[in-house]
Amino acid sequence: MTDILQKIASYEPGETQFLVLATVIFCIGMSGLLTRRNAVGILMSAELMLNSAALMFVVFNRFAAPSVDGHIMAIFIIAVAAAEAVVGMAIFVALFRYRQTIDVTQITLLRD
Amino acid sequence: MIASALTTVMFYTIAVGMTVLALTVIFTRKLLRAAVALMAVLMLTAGLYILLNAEFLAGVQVLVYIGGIVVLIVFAIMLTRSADLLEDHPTTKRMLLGSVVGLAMLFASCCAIFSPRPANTQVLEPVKDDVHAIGMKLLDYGPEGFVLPFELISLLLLAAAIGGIVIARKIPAPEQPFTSGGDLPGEVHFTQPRLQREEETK
Amino acid sequence: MSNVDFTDVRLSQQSIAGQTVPVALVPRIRTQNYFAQVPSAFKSLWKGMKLTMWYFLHPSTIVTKQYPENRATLKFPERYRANLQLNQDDNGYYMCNGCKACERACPNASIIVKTRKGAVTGKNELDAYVWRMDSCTFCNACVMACPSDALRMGHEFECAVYDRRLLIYTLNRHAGPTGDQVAKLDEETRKQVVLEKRGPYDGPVPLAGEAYPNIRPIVLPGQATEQEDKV
Amino acid sequence: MHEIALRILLAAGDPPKTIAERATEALPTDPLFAIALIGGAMVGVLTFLTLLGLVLIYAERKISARFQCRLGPMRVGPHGLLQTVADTLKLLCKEDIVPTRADQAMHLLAPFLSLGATVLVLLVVPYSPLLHVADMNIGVLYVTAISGFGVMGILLGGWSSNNKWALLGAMRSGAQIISYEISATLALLVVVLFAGTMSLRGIVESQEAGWWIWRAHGVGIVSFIVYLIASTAEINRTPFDIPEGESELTAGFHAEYSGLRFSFFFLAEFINMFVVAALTSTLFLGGWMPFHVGNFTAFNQVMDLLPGGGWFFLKVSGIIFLLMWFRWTFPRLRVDQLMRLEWKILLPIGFVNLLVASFVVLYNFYLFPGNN
Repeated sequence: MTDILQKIASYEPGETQFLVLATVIFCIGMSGLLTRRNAVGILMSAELMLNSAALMFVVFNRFAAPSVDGHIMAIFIIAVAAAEAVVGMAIFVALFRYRQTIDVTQITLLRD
Repeated sequence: MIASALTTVMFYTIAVGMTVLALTVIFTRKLLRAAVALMAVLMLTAGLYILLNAEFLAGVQVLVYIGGIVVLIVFAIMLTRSADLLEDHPTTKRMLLGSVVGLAMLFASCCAIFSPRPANTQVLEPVKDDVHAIGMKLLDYGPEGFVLPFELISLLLLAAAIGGIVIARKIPAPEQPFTSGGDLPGEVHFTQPRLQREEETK
Repeated sequence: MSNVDFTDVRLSQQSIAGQTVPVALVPRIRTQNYFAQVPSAFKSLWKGMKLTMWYFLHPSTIVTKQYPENRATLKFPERYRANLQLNQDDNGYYMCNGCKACERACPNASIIVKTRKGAVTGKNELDAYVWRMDSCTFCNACVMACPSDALRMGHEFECAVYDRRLLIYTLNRHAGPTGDQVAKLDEETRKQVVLEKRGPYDGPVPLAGEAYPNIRPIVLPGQATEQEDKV
Repeated sequence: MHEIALRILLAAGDPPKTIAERATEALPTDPLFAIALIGGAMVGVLTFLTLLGLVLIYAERKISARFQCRLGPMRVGPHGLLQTVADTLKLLCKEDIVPTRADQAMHLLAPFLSLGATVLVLLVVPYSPLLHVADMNIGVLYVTAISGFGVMGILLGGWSSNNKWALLGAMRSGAQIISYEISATLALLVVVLFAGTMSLRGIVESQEAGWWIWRAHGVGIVSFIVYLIASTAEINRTPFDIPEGESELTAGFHAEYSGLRFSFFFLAEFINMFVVAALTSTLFLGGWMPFHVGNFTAFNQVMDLLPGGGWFFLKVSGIIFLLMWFRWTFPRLRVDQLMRLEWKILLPIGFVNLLVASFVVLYNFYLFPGNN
């Protein structure tokens, strides 16, 4: 029992593991940003990326700096994400009212 | 020892769950499910914050992200009727572009993460009473303080709220003359079914 | 309605769809001062809460009846309508003379009054008073229409049965002339009056189904003649 | 087994500690005991939840009956005591229907989200000095966050039912909960400002000299009233039951739910009422602190005769009765009235109140300021 626990404890995640996880989430969000067609889907992918960026700040704060600066940056990121979601939602609703779709491939207002 | 074993188990469980759910967010064709998966990802992130001794941040994460942003996204999905239909498949070009860029970014970042760097010799103790520390930092106007960004963020939020209201506000329709349900001669054209209308014009 | 300004009602002309019509302008609703509305809101809320609390603290206001237990002491309001009943006079004669005013007054044809020529009096008299409780709405129109006070709404409410067809009643227990008609006769002829017994309803019923004792199934148009013979 | 039970009993005599603290202490030396503590706490909370649901539903039916000059349930058991049990059994035996073309997974998930959010809040409520499952240094934030999380259950339940009424109810509910959360949080912040901590235990202990509702010259009363109104709206109770108003939307977001899943929503609604009452009494009425007046020692000693748990129970019952009193007195608001009340009345009052409260804290302008 103790052996197993010791073995598990020896794999305790450090800076690298947390950073890799945050990077993976960031890249998933980035590819979602490029593949999604629905504007709300794109917004959700952007939220994923913002979230992983905030996670990275907290990780650096925990493992590299003896203060709470990282936490504060994460709070700012969350606030920016909230502002972004508000404006995004407003734009999508207005767009939907105007064009009856929020598929980004259909919206070519500025093209010609 | 037991504590660190617990941390390990929890971290890897959360990591696997987060990755799977994040993939669900970008690949599912039902947008509402994507929103639920996003909610779960954010919840698991809050769990990670607790593992990283950032309880206050975990609370803020759940409060703002799940209680506010995800609910807003769900509202956006429902108001734009995106939930009623399946989203179209992305074209192969987009799919390819997305995965290539994503994988390239992952590769580059991993290179950066695993590149040799000065070893972190000092063992940092997690900050005790982070609520107090964050509060002091946010309102500190010394060189270490964040009072200016804090005020700017509040301005940004105010601007976003007002902007959201202005953009999404229902523009009142131009004053329309009294309609009588199609009985007047001028309106017949618009009230009849399309096929009938076309016959008439012939 | 105290916050509606009725002094401000005005009529005006408005053209709608090419026609000029008079339009009454909606009276303006006086809104309270923003700061004054808060205490006044609390005042009115407290008024309502005081009232409900009064009821909460006074168990004597409870109107619920514990029905099967209180059957012995059950009291009904005077105007409660549970079932239709025929009035009898002091000698036991029904006061109904078969004028069919109730049948005509009934909005959904729940009353069928069968009459016959009286053997002794030679006048119309009640044969069977059939009341369909299943379609009755207890509107009281029959009671109001009756010229001779022969009907009343009774308080016997325990009428539940397992079959809808059992809800058709013959209200009179005997057929015969009314007390008034009998009183006009002389001593000798009065002895000849026979009050024929009437049991529970056994005529045709409006629903098909299994046969019940005393109840015949519905009479379909094709079989009508056959059934008529038996009656 | 006996040993573990004995240790739990012995531990009760220690200086007050939460169950989570005890488990953390025991973890390195005695993992079994820690696991037993956590498991016991979980089973205890679930049992408490069920019992609470039964009691609250019975109380609601009886009290509403008295307000409306009725008797309420009288048949099953003496004075209808077993009526709720019978209803629960009936609900459990009912068929669980998922409408055709509903989103199956979401439809199944929604009630769990709704109930889960409620249960998670029950974990941090300090019931008495000895009985407290877990204390967090972000207690108030945690409570607000988790109760905001419950709105997702309602939104998903309403949408996934594939029913127009349910969707309308869910959207109304979402708008209502998000709006009123702001006022509720502002009112809570006033107490956080007074107590200087977000931990619920810390807030209770800070009220030793007097409860916050009356120690701060009216500020406490205003925020108490604002919190009560806003949280009544947040748990969708009449007069704010627009999301499920049965005369307009049949049953709102849970119109398509039946059997066990319906009972989850129903239970969550009633437990939410308890949660609101418990938080109100913890933050404004001193939690398990007895009623003390400054330095009147004799009076305070009389008040100490009732143990902490008893005081908590009394306060919670009082608030729950108040909520039921509201429910059976006031008519339902219209949607526009609801939004007007929040954005034009409660929110400005909340902001001004917070401002005044900060001055009170700045100049230490309390009644009985000695102990702080």
